[in-house]
Amino acid sequence: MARRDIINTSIWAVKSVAVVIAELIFAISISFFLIHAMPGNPYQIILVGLLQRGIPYEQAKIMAAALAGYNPNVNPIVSWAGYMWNVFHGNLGYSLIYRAPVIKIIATAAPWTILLVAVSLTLAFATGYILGLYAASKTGIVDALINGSLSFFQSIPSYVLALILIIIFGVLLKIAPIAGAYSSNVTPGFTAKFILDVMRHLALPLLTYYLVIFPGWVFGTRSLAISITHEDFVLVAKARSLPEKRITFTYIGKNALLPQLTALLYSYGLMFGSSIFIESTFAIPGLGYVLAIGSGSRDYLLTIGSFLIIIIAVILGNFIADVTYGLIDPRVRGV
Amino acid sequence: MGVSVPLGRRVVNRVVDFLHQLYVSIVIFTSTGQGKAGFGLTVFVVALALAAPLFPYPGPKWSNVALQFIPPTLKPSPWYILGTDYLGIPLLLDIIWGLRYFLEIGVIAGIIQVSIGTFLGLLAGYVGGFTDRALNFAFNLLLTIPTFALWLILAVIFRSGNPVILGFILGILSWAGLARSIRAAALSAKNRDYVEASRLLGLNSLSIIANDIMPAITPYIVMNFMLSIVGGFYGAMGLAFLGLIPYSNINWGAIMGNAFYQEAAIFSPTGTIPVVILIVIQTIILMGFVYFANASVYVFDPKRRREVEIKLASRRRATAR
Amino acid sequence: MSSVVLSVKDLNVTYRTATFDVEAVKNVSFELHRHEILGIVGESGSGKTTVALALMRLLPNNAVVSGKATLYSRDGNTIDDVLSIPESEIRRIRYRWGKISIVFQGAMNSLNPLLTVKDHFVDTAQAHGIDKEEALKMAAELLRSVRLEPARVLRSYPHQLSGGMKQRVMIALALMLNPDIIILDEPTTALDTLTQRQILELIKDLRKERDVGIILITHDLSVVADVADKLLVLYKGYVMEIGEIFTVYSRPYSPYTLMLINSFPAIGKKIIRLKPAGVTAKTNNRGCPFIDRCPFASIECSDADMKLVEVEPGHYSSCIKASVLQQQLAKVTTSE
Amino acid sequence: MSNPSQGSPRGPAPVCPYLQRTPQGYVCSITQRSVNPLGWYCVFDYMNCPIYIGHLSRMAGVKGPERKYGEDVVIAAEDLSVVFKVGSMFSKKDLYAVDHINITVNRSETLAVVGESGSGKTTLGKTLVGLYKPTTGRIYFHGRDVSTMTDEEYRVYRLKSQYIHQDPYSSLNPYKTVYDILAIPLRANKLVHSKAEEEKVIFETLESVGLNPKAYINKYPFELSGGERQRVSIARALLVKPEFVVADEPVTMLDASLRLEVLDLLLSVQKEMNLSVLFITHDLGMAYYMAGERGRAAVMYLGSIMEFGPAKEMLESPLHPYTQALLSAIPEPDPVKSRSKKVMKLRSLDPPNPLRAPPGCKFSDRCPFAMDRCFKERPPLKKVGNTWVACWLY
Repeated sequence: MARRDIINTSIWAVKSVAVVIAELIFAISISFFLIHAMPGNPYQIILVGLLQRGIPYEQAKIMAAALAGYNPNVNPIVSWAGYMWNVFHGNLGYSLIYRAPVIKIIATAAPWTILLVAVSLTLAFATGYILGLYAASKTGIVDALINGSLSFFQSIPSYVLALILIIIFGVLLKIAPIAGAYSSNVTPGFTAKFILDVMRHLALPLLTYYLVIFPGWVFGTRSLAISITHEDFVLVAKARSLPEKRITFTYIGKNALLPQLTALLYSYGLMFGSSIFIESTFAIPGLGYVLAIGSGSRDYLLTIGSFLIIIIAVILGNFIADVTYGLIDPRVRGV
Repeated sequence: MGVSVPLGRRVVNRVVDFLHQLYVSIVIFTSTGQGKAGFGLTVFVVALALAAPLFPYPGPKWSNVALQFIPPTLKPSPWYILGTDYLGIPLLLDIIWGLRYFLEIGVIAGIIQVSIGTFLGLLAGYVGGFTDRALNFAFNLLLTIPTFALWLILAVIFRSGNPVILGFILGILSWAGLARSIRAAALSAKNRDYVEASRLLGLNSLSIIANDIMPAITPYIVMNFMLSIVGGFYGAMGLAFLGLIPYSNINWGAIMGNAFYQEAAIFSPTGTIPVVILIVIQTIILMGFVYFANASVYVFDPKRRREVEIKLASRRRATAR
Repeated sequence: MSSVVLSVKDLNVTYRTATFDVEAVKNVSFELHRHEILGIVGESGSGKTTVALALMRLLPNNAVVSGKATLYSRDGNTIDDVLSIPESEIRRIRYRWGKISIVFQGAMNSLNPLLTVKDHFVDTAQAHGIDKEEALKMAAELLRSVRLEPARVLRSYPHQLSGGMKQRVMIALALMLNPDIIILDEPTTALDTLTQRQILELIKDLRKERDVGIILITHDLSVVADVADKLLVLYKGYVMEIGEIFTVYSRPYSPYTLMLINSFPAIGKKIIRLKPAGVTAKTNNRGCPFIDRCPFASIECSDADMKLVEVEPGHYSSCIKASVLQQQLAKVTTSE
Repeated sequence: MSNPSQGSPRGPAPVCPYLQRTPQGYVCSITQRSVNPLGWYCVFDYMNCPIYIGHLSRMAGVKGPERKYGEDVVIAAEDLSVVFKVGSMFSKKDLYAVDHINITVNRSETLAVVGESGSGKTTLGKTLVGLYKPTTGRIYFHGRDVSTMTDEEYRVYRLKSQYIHQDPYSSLNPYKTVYDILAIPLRANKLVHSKAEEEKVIFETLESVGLNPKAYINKYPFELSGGERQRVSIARALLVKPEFVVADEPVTMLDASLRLEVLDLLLSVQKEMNLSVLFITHDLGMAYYMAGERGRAAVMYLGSIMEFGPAKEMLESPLHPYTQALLSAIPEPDPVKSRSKKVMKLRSLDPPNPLRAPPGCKFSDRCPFAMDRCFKERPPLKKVGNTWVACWLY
């Protein structure tokens, strides 16, 4: 690439990283603010707990600050910086109900959510994209089918959908387990039996996630592909009698892929939003479940810790989608 | 029209004209299948919610443990036509008062969301320059936060099921999406030649925004207002379903949550009936709102309005002959 | 072998929409010879692009096409009716781009923004069974013939090229498989004056160097005047007049052509002011479409059957008052 | 490209004491003519009313508004340039859309500005009506420097100079009927006092542009053809009785047969209201048609004026090589004439990138007569006969 292109691309890369850092700082500040806004002051509760165990006041104060991840009795700026430092070092405070540092609980919970979100999102994105491209060339009944299903799924909250699936598959057909990430009699480990059991348990939650977002992707890709089909370069491609497959994927598809990637940017937020419901309904111990349990039992540090991790995941997701967008569209890189 | 028209007549003209425009809008709404369903359902739901006080409030005096989760019957009185909930209170009353409760949340959230979103979106789109870049960055920043998770945490802080508070929180949290689409619409409208022409003709920014930019963004506002009502339903039911706000039987989420978590009633045939009824009703109502939102876009399109006016005029001429 | 490369007889195209049918093209007939440039002039809505799309078999599926178009290919075999042979046959003989190719208006958006120019050439070549190296060699030679520097242009993306350069890339691409006919639909409209002149010069060189028939479609009579040999004037789907460019300009036999010639504030030429005769057409869409704006219109015009009549050798007009027009025109020019 | 609209540091405006309110409306107590007040000033004669001008200077204690140019120069630009910041965040470059231009437009004259896209002709037009703020140089309206005008004077300047856009499909608000499009500016500038008067003005203006009011006032823009839309946008510009109008390629987007009608309309309106018009086009033939026998034309290239003088001479004996190239490039409807024209063989086909314009004469990299001096030094405008030309050949 010409020297000028390299400069522009690196400027663009630096800009994207800067945006991510700004977003991270913003997210951490929000959670810092939330902790202080909580009615019951977590730091106080931990301090009292330590004092009851007979630890002298001075030492207890320091330990409480370390455990809680923030120190309310210094001026706000120092406390904020301290909190920021702790977060970067993984100290998100101490969970009262689990009696363990928040980061450890989240470390065990996060994989479940990420597994669910990643698998269902990639599946929905891929199938939605392919079906959307295919549907773009068809009219009539396909229109009605897609519009109908889209508004149906748009008007159903994820937990209601979960209930419906539980009733159908769990209660009536009894073919899929309706709760828990794996059955109790199976020992967790990297064995085929365990993996198979986990997959059986995750079937319904995955289906719920998938049905919540799949119609959106089909509809989005289809309307995009239809508008691109009217562009001149598609007509010229047909005029050059390029093979149908090439036109559909490289000409229409590739140009449709770009805006869909930006749509991917904002669907992360939605996904993590519904994780709270789906994981709670199916009792999958993911981030959403931990957040719901935490807020239910007023364990603020755990709640806000998991909330912060969710935002960080969303920010990283956005960054990845932003980078792939730049790699595909030369104009964004400023070439 | 030679002599200047007296004030009275002008007001009457204005009202007649408004009613005519309203009638044209209704015709456009009901021109498509989706539009008919959406408009009909929305009007019915709003009317029912407003008329809720005519029905008895499903308070504790109705609760009767003996009639817990009974299937629909007319036995004790017609109110029990849809059966009862966990406390034995007739489901029909829960539903009607529930409608009012959710609409209250949705409308309050909608008003706040639309006012903040429109104001900031217009400010960013119309003013441009540094303010635009700063505000746009803020919008994208807010969009990275999953609104429902934050709403859940704030609900815990306030720990109350009061619709005004829930509506207020939802409104404050979810205006970023609308602000971004209004900014885009305002930006595209602003660069059109007719806005430049208005500026040349000495029109101040206020009248330019009112006459040239607002018509282009009104469809977004109406659409988002409707979707925020749907959001209100989602959120409030969800909070109750997870048991994070104090139990109140008019919140359908609470009933469903109860049937699912506490009573495991969902597994006994009698328990599933109220849950299924609630699911069906809630789906129909929300689909109504979504159809209404989708159909509302065409109401503001001058082409559609002209087509309908021509059709009405020709029908009027036909009946007149 | 006769020099005719394409003959079109009574081409009719109607677009079926939910509410009503739009008759875009009504019994258009013409012939195109080798090394000849046929200029088709028509305002917006005259159906000129529909004619091009019909010949390229690219009309949307709600278009109903009738009539006959015969292609006499340079390699000997003749396709007796291009409009009716099935799509599979079209693919087999590689009709599109192999026999006939097209360059669309202004070419602003004719290239896929995410592919480089090189990809476009390779795409086209591979679709027609030419391998990559061969394609790149041809591409370089074609780009030089349109006065573009291959090394830089092949590597760049469409948004890095100016309007004029994109137009020339499209012309090179259209020439790639040495088709019998090239259609240029408004090639110069979105370009500014100097670049427009360069493209027209390029089209003239094309006609000399290559054994190809060129159809040049435009709304601007002066673009055709400079380049075309024959002129076909279209108005609301009807052919108003066909003939050699010089005879049509000096002795127009259709009031519409006269008005077109007149509507150019050309330098130092007297403008003949003609007011419409104010005759209104009957409601059904028979008769001459130009009746409401025609200065020489009369009642009979509303029943005219718009058939092409030979008013002079090789010069046809569909105006029933064509002969009358000449005397009246002479009267108008001398009196003023 | 940011759009720095005109902001002017000025104090509050004194009041014209000679405006008297009578039942029929405002009357100028000196000339007894009924006038249409614009806020505190009568719209028509503000700039030329001798009584008012003299009074203003005495009352406001301001040294009388000295007038730079003669009485008949309506608008003038002195060493005017407009620079836009272009490029990504870090590699900002200056784009000289308008590059140190001097131009004057006299009363009821049509000055044609000819140039290709990217020549800066539209930016020049928009700066003269106050849409863009000049980066260097000054604009004079009736001899008064715009940047030192009082708020009221400035408002009258903006109102008395209007602009007709090129694209008929984006110059009218799609959500308003023709009546509203015309009524809103009238009401905003308080040019009418009752609904009846408003309707009378709108009906008259529509008739003056050849549109039958009854048929058009309730129509939306999407129901109008390109030609009708251009007429409505001309009517809108005439509503406020302007003195100076910039017409930016008003007919390029229209079908050939409609062009003459709109051009003739512009010419008749210009005579009727003795407007001064800056007619922007890329077609020298149209420039001559509008400028007329005695009219002047200016040829612009990459922001600078290459040739400026009587349009007729410029067509018959163009001096600057670029004008010659333009002339030979303009397609002629007459096949005989257009094929006899010799074609200028330019050294490079494509216009240079405006950001990297050649150092010396801007046309040097394409000009077949370029001498080495042309590459180093930029030629100033020199008077040759009664045409100004910027070329080292003279």
